[in-house]
Amino acid sequence: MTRTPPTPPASSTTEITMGAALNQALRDAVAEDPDVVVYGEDVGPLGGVFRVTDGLSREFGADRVFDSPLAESGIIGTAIGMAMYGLRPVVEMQFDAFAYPAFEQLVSHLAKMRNRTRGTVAVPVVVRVPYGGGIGGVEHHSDSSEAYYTHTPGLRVVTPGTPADAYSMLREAIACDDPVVFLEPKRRYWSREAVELPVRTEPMARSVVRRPGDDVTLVAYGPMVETALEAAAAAAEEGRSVEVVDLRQLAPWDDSVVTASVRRTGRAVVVHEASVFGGYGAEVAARVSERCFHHLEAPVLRVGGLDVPYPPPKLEHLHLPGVDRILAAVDRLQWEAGWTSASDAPEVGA
Amino acid sequence: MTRTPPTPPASSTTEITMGAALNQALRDAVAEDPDVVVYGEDVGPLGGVFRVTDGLSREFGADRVFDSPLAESGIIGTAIGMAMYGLRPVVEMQFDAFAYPAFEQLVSHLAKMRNRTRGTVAVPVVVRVPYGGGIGGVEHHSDSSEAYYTHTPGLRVVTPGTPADAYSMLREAIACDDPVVFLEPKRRYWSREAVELPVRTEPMARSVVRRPGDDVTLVAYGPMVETALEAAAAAAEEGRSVEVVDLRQLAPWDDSVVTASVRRTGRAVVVHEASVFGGYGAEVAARVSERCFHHLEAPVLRVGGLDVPYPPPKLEHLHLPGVDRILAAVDRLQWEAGWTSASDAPEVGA
Amino acid sequence: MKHTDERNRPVPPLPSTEPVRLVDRHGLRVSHSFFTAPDHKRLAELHRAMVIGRRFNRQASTLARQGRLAVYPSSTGQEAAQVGGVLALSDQDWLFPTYRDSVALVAHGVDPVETLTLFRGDWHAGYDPHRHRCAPQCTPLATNASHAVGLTYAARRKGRDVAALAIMGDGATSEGDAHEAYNFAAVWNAPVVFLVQNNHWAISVPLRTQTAAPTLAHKAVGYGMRGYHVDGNDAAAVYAVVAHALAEARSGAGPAIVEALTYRVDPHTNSDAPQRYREDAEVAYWVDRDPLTRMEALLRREGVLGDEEETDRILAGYDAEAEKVATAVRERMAGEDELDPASLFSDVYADVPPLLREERQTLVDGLREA
Amino acid sequence: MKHTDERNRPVPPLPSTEPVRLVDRHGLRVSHSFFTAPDHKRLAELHRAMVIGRRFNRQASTLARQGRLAVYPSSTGQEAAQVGGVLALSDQDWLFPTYRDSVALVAHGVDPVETLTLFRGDWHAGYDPHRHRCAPQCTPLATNASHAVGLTYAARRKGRDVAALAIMGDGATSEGDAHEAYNFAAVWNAPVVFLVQNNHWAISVPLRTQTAAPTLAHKAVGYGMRGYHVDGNDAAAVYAVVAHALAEARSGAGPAIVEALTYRVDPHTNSDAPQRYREDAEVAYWVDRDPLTRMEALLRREGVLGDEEETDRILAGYDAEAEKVATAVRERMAGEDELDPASLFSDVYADVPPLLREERQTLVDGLREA
Ligand SMILES: Cc1ncc(C[n+]2csc(CCOP(=O)(O)OP(=O)(O)O)c2C)c(N)n1
Ligand SMILES: Cc1ncc(C[n+]2csc(CCOP(=O)(O)OP(=O)(O)O)c2C)c(N)n1
Ligand SMILES: [Mg+2]
Ligand SMILES: [Mg+2]
Repeated sequence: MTRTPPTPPASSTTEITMGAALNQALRDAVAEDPDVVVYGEDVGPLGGVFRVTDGLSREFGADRVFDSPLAESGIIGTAIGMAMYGLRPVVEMQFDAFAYPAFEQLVSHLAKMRNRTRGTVAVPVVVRVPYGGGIGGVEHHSDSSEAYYTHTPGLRVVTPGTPADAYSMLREAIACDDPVVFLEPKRRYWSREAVELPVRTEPMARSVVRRPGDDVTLVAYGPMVETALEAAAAAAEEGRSVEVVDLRQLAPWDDSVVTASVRRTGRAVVVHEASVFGGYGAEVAARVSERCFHHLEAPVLRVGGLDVPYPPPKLEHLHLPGVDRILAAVDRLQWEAGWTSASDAPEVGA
Repeated sequence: MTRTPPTPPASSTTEITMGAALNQALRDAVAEDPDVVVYGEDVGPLGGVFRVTDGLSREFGADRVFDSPLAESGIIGTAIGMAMYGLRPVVEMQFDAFAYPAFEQLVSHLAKMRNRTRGTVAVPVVVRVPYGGGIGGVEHHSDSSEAYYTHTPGLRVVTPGTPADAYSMLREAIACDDPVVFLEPKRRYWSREAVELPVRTEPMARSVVRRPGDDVTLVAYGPMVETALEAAAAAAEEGRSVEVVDLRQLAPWDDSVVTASVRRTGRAVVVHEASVFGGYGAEVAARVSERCFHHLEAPVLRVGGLDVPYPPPKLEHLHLPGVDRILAAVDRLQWEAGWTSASDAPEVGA
Repeated sequence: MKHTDERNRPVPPLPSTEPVRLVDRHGLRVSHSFFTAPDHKRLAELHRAMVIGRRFNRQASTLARQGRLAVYPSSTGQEAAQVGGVLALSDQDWLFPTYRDSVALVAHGVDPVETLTLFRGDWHAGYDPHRHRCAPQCTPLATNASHAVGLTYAARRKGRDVAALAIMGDGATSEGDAHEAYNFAAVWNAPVVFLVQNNHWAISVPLRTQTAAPTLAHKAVGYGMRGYHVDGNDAAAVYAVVAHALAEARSGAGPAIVEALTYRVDPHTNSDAPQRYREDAEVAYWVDRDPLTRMEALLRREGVLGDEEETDRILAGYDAEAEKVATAVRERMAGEDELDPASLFSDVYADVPPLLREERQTLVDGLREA
Repeated sequence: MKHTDERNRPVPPLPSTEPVRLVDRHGLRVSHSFFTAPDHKRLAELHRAMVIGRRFNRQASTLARQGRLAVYPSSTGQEAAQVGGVLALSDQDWLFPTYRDSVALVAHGVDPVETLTLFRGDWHAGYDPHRHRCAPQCTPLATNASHAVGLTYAARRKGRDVAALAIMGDGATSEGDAHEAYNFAAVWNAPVVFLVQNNHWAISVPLRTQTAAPTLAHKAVGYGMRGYHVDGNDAAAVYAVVAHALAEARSGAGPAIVEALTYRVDPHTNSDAPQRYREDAEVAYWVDRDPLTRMEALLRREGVLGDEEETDRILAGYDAEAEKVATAVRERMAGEDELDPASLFSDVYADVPPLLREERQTLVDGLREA
């Protein structure tokens, strides 16, 4: 449904940040499809509090990129109405906890409109949500809310882990006829990659192996992809071959890449920032445990946030999974014989 | 913190419905503690759309039990304020999808107030939420939203499966200093049990074995407890001994009863109405798979709703897990040797 | 240089606390300083649609009592508000109804049976929203209002002259979503008329528990919108006010709230128990102000439809039409629609993802075995 | 017999579009038909609190620039609105502030260092809300407003005469939660004054994108509330209006919205880039209307603090006090507080459930190893 011919690619051979990749994706989408509009709180002249929409309102005018009243439910609700009449709104929730006021519109309308109308009304809305912590934000600025959305059939929930994916997946999300909750790992806005834009990576529905390995599968997404890769590199030094899978599209999830990997490695650790209890990792662990049962050498472990409200900045390092905790979990994967059930240890904070 | 002496028990030796048990629990709580107030939409003269508050406003006056404006976020928000000044509000969300407008107040305030204030401000609010399907309700009237709440640290999430528990757990919830999301399995409002009120069952934080068995553990809660018991009875006729555990408090979850059971039986099926993907069952399955790893004879299976928006009344029977689907899952628990990974079958809708 | 504290926003005219009324309960015309009743042809159309609507409400309520609908929220007594609002729409305009607005849907041209699909439990929305320029009936209160704002915004961007009528109840005005939609509409100058059917009850909750506002139309002031307070049992008045508000909105004067003062004569739905919360006398008071009675009296007194004989004939024709609608509904509701279980999975996403393909297979296999 | 359509709700008086002003920007008194400025003692107190507030804002902004606070949302330019509102509270009343309202907190008696705990990142709320009758600083916009309504409701049930001041910004009035809180307050006749600090910007979003209302005070009309529109840089006017609204609310006349027209002179927070969205001239316009300058001019002109010498002495005393506050903040911020990792788990629930005990153990063990 991208109806106009692509504009000449804005080429860039230097390193680019994830924020800049997202910005370019929006710029290209707005330029190519007159039905794309970008709006939300502070996305106009300010360019968003993370500058992801920097320069867009100047370039395309307030007709295409604009600030709206400060009301998240109204933002999602109006976006639904726009989509019903053929626009492709890309809206921003400033921080993920500030998407909660829109929860009813997201769950009861955005997710269900196509289904309720037997497919006659599509609502191709992209909801950009900067999510996760690690930026020293005060309370309510660092939630990881993916589990709320991934349990909601009808929403496509995706999250990029690299600048190239950020560009490609955002373009794909905007072109997609489903509503997409596009989770942007805010602490990675400044992560860099050498990539020439426009770039088209694997379709977002597919998980990808970011680093091949033989001994254990690390399953990560969004902000944790980088951390998982660091952990894999550190493990390699200790002689352990760690495969890292980047999930990319969390829902609906195609588990084939992960299950194939785990059937090969026999071990898996799932990593995310969100609190472990009831987190997205539970789905991954449950599904992998079931589908790879006879291949597992050890229980699937989860490494994630503590089961407490997101801590204040000075304590967030204790909450967020880092390389150490991932490696500790890998170490617990029963590499030696002699494991007994008595040693059942909690998997959190490991 | 129940400060007044108990009123003479309203005794009843006949069978009582879950709805009546809840009603009596509210009546006794309001009678005993002057700080308890009950409010929400239609809970006054009408007695709630399910009649759970029947007669209360007449008996105690509009001072204690009353209708409020139609605004769920306002209801939770005012309840938080009341609790900050020493009341114990018990509020009703008319149907669970209608709690979504209050999501921000629930997640960003109710769940976190104690934590934000280092324990100086407790908010003992009980949020009654009739949840689940099976009553032929049109769209938005049959959601199972427990996964949204159980992934939110700070909320205590409980759900009774029997009339006795409904009474006891609601009393305990109201007396509890934590905010409690009290999920009422609406299709079970009319389920009966012979019980004399007031009754005090096990503390709500503990899961209980509803039916002992040796071969497999069925993990259920709320509306599915009854269904799981029916399935266990049917399995018994086929010579299979099924243990049924009723979780009761879903968060924070004490997994000791379930893990002890599964370590003994070696097999487990988790049952709930909510969509399987990212549902609460994922947490149970992931945790049990991890903690009982070396005791498992078969993968932990999940039986739950389809991963689609809740279907219209005429199709809801296809969505909701019934005895057949539970038994089919039990049958898939690799009772014979010769299972191979190639037979990995999807666990949903089994 | 203009600065931030120099405001140039006008205070919108205050709605009068006296509702706009053009026809009184005896069918006598009431003169109004601004609004005039529509012409004879329109009056006849309004009446016809109300007669059909009333009969439809009765038929659907019967079906609900018989268990052939899962539920039915009747709008008996509110026909003028619904019909008056909907007939004021132009061809290209959109309607955003609630669960209460079956009569509005039928007047808008939706197949009566399709308006009942939701309540029968066959599917969520029974009609194609695009074909009828009509959003699905909305249950989560007030959430349809911002959809209307967004839709008209999109239409304007595409150069189409589309206005919208978003309906909500008195209770729904308490929801945050009503506020946000009003505000977006006003800031965006969206051509949306918010028709608030104030039927005095939100299930069992009376208006006084809902608001302390002078009228619900006064809510418009805080958004810089125009608000109109109208006798909702006077179809002529509702029509005139909504048509005016739509014309203004379309011309760029911005959105408006129209509060139509009416009454829900029937229970909230068939499973409600109104005797628990309201008195018969109150219902009687309103039945006495019935929208159909008064319109028929006007038509007869003024010979709008012709002489007495002609009038009788035409009115009998309306009744017959209404009866036909009822019969058709009854008959087409008699059988059971074939519902394909596999269809559960078709429209969750634009395509059917692997997870759902697996589930569909399992379900279909399971059903085949059984 | 009364029926449902007979409304007896009065239309509340409309706020004037001219803000209430008692002292102009040159420090000259302006006469008002209704409101009078507080007495000399109060004027002095207001000024003193503003001087301390201004210095505090400056100090905190410096700390933020130095990276010793994670973030600081300065309220320079808004001191009159905050101080005027808070000093109008009685001893038993509660304050419900936002992240913007550190100056209000300090004026309310909260330890300045404790108001900064949130921004320093040590913990979420730095003070005991019960001790100070002051809710935690609220970040999710407009969500504190309904808390205020509930709290006063509870206090009334317990027979205590407690009113509340709930503060929010102009942007926050667009949120559904503002609407719901206003409405609950009006229906419950709650003694709450909603102080809207209209500083003309919500981060980068100007007021005109936020609302089309004549003034934000006009929002009150739709709830049947009183609304007041006041010069928010005139501490005397803010004090007089809020005190009046609180007294009325306390006496049973219901809640009110007070819109204080002011300006955020500093960036939204230290990480904002206001040059992207507003002009220096606009800032200059408002600096010219500074709340402290005008109050000092008044105090001097009228000899409120005594003769010139005495005035100089007292004003120098205020400055010295402010300097002491700043120094104390600086010094107490210099070290690092000992933060106990185990405390992460203590106040999630009333007790520490098994799951959290396990996690705590793992965390503590892990830290010991490291
Ligand atoms: C967000 C939300 N909360 C609660 C409900 C349950 N509910 C359905 S209708 C209704 C009353 C609505 O009253 P009103 O808006 O006056 O419309 P009416 O039914 O009178 O037409 C309620 C509370 C709902 N549908 N949506
Ligand atoms: C629900 C919610 N949405 C978005 C935000 C992000 N945010 C923080 S402050 C702010 C602007 C608020 O403006 P206003 O209410 O005018 O207060 P001011 O900052 O000007 O004092 C925004 C959008 C938030 N805190 N809460
Ligand atoms: Mg109503
Ligand atoms: Mg502001």
